[in-house]
Amino acid sequence: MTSRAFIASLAFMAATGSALAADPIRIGVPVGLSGANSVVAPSVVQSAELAVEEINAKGGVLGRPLALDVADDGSGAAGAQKAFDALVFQKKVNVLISMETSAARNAGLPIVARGKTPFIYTSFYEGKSCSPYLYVNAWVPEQQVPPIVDYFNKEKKASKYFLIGSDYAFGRGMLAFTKAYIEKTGGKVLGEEYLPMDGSDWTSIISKLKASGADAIITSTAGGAPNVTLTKQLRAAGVSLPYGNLAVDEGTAKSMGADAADIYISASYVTGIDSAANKAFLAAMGKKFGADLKTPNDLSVPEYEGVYAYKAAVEKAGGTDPQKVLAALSEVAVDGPRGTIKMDKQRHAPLTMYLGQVQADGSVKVIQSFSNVDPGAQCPPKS
Amino acid sequence: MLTIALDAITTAALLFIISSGLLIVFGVMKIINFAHAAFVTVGAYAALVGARLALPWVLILPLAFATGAACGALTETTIVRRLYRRPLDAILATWGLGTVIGQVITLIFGREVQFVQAPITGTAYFLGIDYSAYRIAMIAAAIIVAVVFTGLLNGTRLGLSTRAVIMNEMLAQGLGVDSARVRLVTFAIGSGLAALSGALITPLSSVDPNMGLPWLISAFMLVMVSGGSLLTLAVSSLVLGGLQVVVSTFVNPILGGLTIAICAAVVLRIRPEGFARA
Amino acid sequence: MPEARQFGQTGAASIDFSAGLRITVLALLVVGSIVLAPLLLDTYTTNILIRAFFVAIAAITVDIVWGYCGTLTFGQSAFFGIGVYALAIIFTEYGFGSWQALLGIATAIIAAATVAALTGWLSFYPGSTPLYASIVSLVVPIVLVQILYSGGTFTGSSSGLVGFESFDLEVENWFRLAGLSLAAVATIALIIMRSDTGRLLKALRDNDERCTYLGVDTSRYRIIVLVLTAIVASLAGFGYAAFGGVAAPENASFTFGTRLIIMVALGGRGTIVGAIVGALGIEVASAYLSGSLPYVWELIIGIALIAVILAFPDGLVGAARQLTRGMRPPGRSTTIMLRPIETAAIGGTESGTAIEVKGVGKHFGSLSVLDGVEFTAKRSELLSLVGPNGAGKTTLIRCLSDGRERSAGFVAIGGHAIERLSPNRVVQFGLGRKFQAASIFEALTVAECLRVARTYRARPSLIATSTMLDLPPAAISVVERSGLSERLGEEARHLSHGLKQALELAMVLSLEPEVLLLDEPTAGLTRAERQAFADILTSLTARDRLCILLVEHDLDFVREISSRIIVLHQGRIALDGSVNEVVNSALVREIYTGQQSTTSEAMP
Amino acid sequence: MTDALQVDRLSSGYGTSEVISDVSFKLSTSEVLAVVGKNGMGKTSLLKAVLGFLPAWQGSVKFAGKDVTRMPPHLKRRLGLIYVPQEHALFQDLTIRDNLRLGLLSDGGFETALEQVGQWFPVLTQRLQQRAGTLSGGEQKMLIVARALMAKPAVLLLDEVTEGLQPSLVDRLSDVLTRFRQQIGTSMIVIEQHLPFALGIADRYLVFKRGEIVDSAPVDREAAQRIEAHMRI
Repeated sequence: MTSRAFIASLAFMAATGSALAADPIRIGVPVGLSGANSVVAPSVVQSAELAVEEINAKGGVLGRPLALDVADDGSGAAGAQKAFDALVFQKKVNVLISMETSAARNAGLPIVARGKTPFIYTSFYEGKSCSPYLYVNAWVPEQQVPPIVDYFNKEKKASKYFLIGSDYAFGRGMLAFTKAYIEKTGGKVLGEEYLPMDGSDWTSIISKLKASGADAIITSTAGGAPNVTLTKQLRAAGVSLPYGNLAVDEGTAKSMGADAADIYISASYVTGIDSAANKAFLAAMGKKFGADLKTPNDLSVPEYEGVYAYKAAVEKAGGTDPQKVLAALSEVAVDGPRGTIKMDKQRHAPLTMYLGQVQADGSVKVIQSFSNVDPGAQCPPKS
Repeated sequence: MLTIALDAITTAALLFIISSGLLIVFGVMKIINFAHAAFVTVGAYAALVGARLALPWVLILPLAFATGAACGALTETTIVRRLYRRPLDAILATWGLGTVIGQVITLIFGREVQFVQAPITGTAYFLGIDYSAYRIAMIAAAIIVAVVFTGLLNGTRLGLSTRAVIMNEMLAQGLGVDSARVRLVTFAIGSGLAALSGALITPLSSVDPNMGLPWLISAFMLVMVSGGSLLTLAVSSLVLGGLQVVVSTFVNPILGGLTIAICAAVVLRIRPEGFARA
Repeated sequence: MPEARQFGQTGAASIDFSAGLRITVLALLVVGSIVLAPLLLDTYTTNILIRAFFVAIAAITVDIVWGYCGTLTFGQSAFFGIGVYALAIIFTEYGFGSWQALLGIATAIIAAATVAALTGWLSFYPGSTPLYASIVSLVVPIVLVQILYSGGTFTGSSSGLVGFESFDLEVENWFRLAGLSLAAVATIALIIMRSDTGRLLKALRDNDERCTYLGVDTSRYRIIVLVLTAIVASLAGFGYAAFGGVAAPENASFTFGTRLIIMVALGGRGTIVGAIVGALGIEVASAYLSGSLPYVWELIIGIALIAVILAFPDGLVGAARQLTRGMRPPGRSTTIMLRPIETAAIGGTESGTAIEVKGVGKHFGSLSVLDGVEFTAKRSELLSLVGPNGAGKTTLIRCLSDGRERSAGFVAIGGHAIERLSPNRVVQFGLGRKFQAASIFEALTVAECLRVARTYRARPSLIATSTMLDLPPAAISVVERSGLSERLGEEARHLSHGLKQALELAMVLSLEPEVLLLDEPTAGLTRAERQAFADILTSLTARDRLCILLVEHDLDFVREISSRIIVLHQGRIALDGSVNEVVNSALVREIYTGQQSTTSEAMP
Repeated sequence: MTDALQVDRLSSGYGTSEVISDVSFKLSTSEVLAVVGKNGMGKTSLLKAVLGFLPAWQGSVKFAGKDVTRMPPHLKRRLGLIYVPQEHALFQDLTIRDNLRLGLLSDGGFETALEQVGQWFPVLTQRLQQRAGTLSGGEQKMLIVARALMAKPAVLLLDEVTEGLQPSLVDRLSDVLTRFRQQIGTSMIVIEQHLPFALGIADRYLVFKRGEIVDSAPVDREAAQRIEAHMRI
């Protein structure tokens, strides 16, 4: 249960904190413990806890321990303003490392700027969020969409696409890019439909889809409920076209059971990545959280790596001075479960992307991988 | 074309099922139960638990109804009973109750989106097109709900007493009807219906602590427009639900989502008694 | 200038003085603490409070619309949101600058006012219900948020707008700005709500029908209030966004609207102070608690709301007041001077037709309650309308005072055809209607009730609570004879039944009507009260030359005072004649006693 | 023997206005009591106070010796105290059948009761499925009375049942009531404008004026004159 797990973690942090003498480097994690993100948030907190524990066990950063401050941003702007205020001005954290909704992130940026605090954003998003204080180590459309579309074009001989999304920034942002990319690669988009974020009745859209004669679907809904309702209703309506889902994560796919089978996802992390680093990471997570373990996913792993990225930057900068750390963040590279990651492309990072297919048992089978996909020009310097 | 018709009818069916509980409560006590959404959610979780216990659907539905009815009875005796003279405050109090129930559910079941497998899956070949079998089943469900409760209201002694209280409470009391009990039972039945509808929509939607909320406004509007009878509710559901589908199909689903609310407000402005025959 | 007569405790002046002193001191304290506080508070608390201040302003507008005017509104958040986005969109599109700022403010005001006017027109019309108004207020934010979501980059959709340059103030000064704005808004609100206009708003809430029959266009007032509060809320939003540098759909959402209501409900509706307490309390508490225990926090709010609604509907402030009631000096003890005004000189000899009724009918489907009713009445006539229950007497009264009631026929009051006009317009033709059950404003004092009754003759002040009560002589005489003059400062709800009846009569007379409709005014009065009432009515016809139409069961009373009697039976006029004609008619005895007219000769 | 109904120093009213002041009277078993007086004198309020629709400010109401002053109306009905209101006494939108069904506490024995009604007012039982609202004024009155009688009440309170009835119906009503009383032994309080009817069936009368009893006596040859005196315009 979220809040209990979270309180426990606080207690734990306190313990490790006191283990080392010097005053700790504080890491703020504003995250959606309640609201839309509350399903995935616990896994994010867990991976942050693991990273901090590992680092402290090895003597911390420049001899100082790391301490976590988690705050609920309610997955929205108002909550985020409170959370960022609390972390930046009350807890006086040295850095913010978190996965959040775009609304929450945007609400936080002005506060981060006023507090001159570095902010490592570890959630995939619709792209083009730029602030001198903001670094992103997760994917943007330019990195996620091409694998699916290319695969559908080539393997499924798809050319007529139907796009369905939730009516919010991520949904519209992703599909706008997808549409452009499909048309660039010679495909056609027969329909692009949105339902309000809290909408749960996709009937009329599905009817349109069935009428359209499309030969592939790509969806980008809000995580959780809308994603599930759409998938279930697609299945109930007997839609069995190639189905690329830009918003489903492994955990949700697993819990959805049979309905999720054959969904194609494109991610920078799947548990099935066959690398020593990933295996070690999964083992450590399993050891630390046992039964309470939330399946690590494309949102929680970047958090884990974000903490290490900050460690590297501080060590390079020889201290926690914000400006120096910000400069260093673009230069340090971190080896993690997702491979080697360096946020050197306009404060975004090239990533290895994996095209996966959900199996009947809900597990994700990696079909193809594309190494070092470039994020493209997210924040071109203003001329 | 036929698809649109089916979409319209099945949508209307769902709306009808979900609003009927709210309507019955409003019809008898002129109270808007904003905890309705929460009761819908309760029903869905009841179904979830039932499914986990591997109960058959013929047992899951009664279970959901019973759970909802129990919550309703408790609510009436502890909260609503004191607010009959303050209908606007009743809206607030039940809204508060709604959040409480939502949070309690969260604390017990967690925030995670959960799932209930549909008893009927896949599509049915219907009038020459493949259509979601479960949605078609919903039409039947709506008709059953309508028939059962119309029957209950017109066929039974309780129904008679209830109608008597609706029409003229003082006279009914004079004839020995215990109106307090009628209100209690009605509220329980209304809440039970809400829960039942919650259980019925789970196969189409996900189960999460706020799943009921998106339905609340539409249900509320439909009840206002229908002005208090199951028949007019059916009419409003068909008209406005149909309109929603049409707008969703030919304009866009976002506007479609607003159709019911806006149309209802306008209809009531022009014709305060809504679809009810004056 | 007729001399003014003074009632109520003297020495009230000194109380006024001390009150004035108290207020000045209080004001200084508030301003002082707002200016100094940021020096003591840490940045975090300061930021929290700045937002809380803006939210509190929005909460105040909710309190005015709901607490004072009685419309439960979920919609104020929409206006707040309009302000937020007015700033965000304009600064994003055109960058930051002085003219952009002005444009932003202008947009915020105009947009909010327009939406509010539209909402008001939809919500408030003759015969609209509070519930309907709530429904509309529910739709507004939902629609607005949906528009914001689908607005693409223009509105920033779900992510909202961010990164626009905004006013560059020190946090401390933001605190002072927000704090002082809140203080200002609160003060103005308090002044207006305590002024004569404020009383009028309370009157609307308590008894809309009575207001309508006092010639007040209640819908218009409600719409005006909505527009003004919308503008204030919008400006609050403007400030909120200017400080936060973010615009998000949830600033306009129905959820936020509900949150505002909860703040007011917890703090105490209808007190302004309560709104502030609630808003600051919840905002600050949530800032400290919700971060660490998200679900429990929501749970607490929900439970608190239910508890407050059930246990103390007046919220914390209300509860506090009840506790301290004993300690505070007895309320509203201002001196009130009754001052007779020159009534529009009633032509000495002219005896115009006051009421003209031709072929009036009222049908419900096939059933007809009134049919072909026809009569005229002159000035200084006292015309009694008698007949058994269900004869249609009250229905006839309704048809005379509300143009929309009758299904057939013609009615003119003071020579003006009432067409299909609503009661407040008919009243302006010189009609006054007194209801059967005394219809007054329970929560207002006697003096306030009378002042509200003057609204359409004398526009009430926005600021002052005037101590002069200008009334037509007729009203004053009722006030004095009935002994109300001794209890002007008392809340009407504490009056006896008889005094309530007298008060309502005085209120109706304050309209300076030419035609007076009285529906069973003596029901439940004591013998003495009845006598007093009879005298008043007679002098009204004799001295003030009113035309009175009296519905009455008590035939003794009728015989005593009428100059003419109309007998209504089964919706038709059965008899229309002098007192003696009617009293001795066999027909009447039959109608009343079901007795054949055999014994009628036996009458003395 | 205990009185069917015993009202002792009862005061009641609406809001702040007292419409029943310190009223006391007894109704013994199978007695019929006529309450007369002009409109607006509180006769109806008296019945409402007895039934508990109006709160009793002071005094008590005893039913067959049992204090029922604070008992809610629906329980009094279950004890056999039945009220026939003057206005809104019908469920206009319900069928005649349903209106009659509401006369009994349960549907058990409805059919037999229905036969009884058939004997009193055949016109009703011929049109059971018709909406009550479609009946003529007179027929509606019959329905109201029938609904009350079929429950075989111990005490029956009739408020202006003859209002708007043509003489023939009034007579019909009066002998139905008289016969019924002989068969069942029901006590009745009859509020009436229609003196001949009231005095025709009553053993005793009360004159009610401004919430007080101003005269009470057995019905005899001079009763009419004495009441005239009070009623005189």
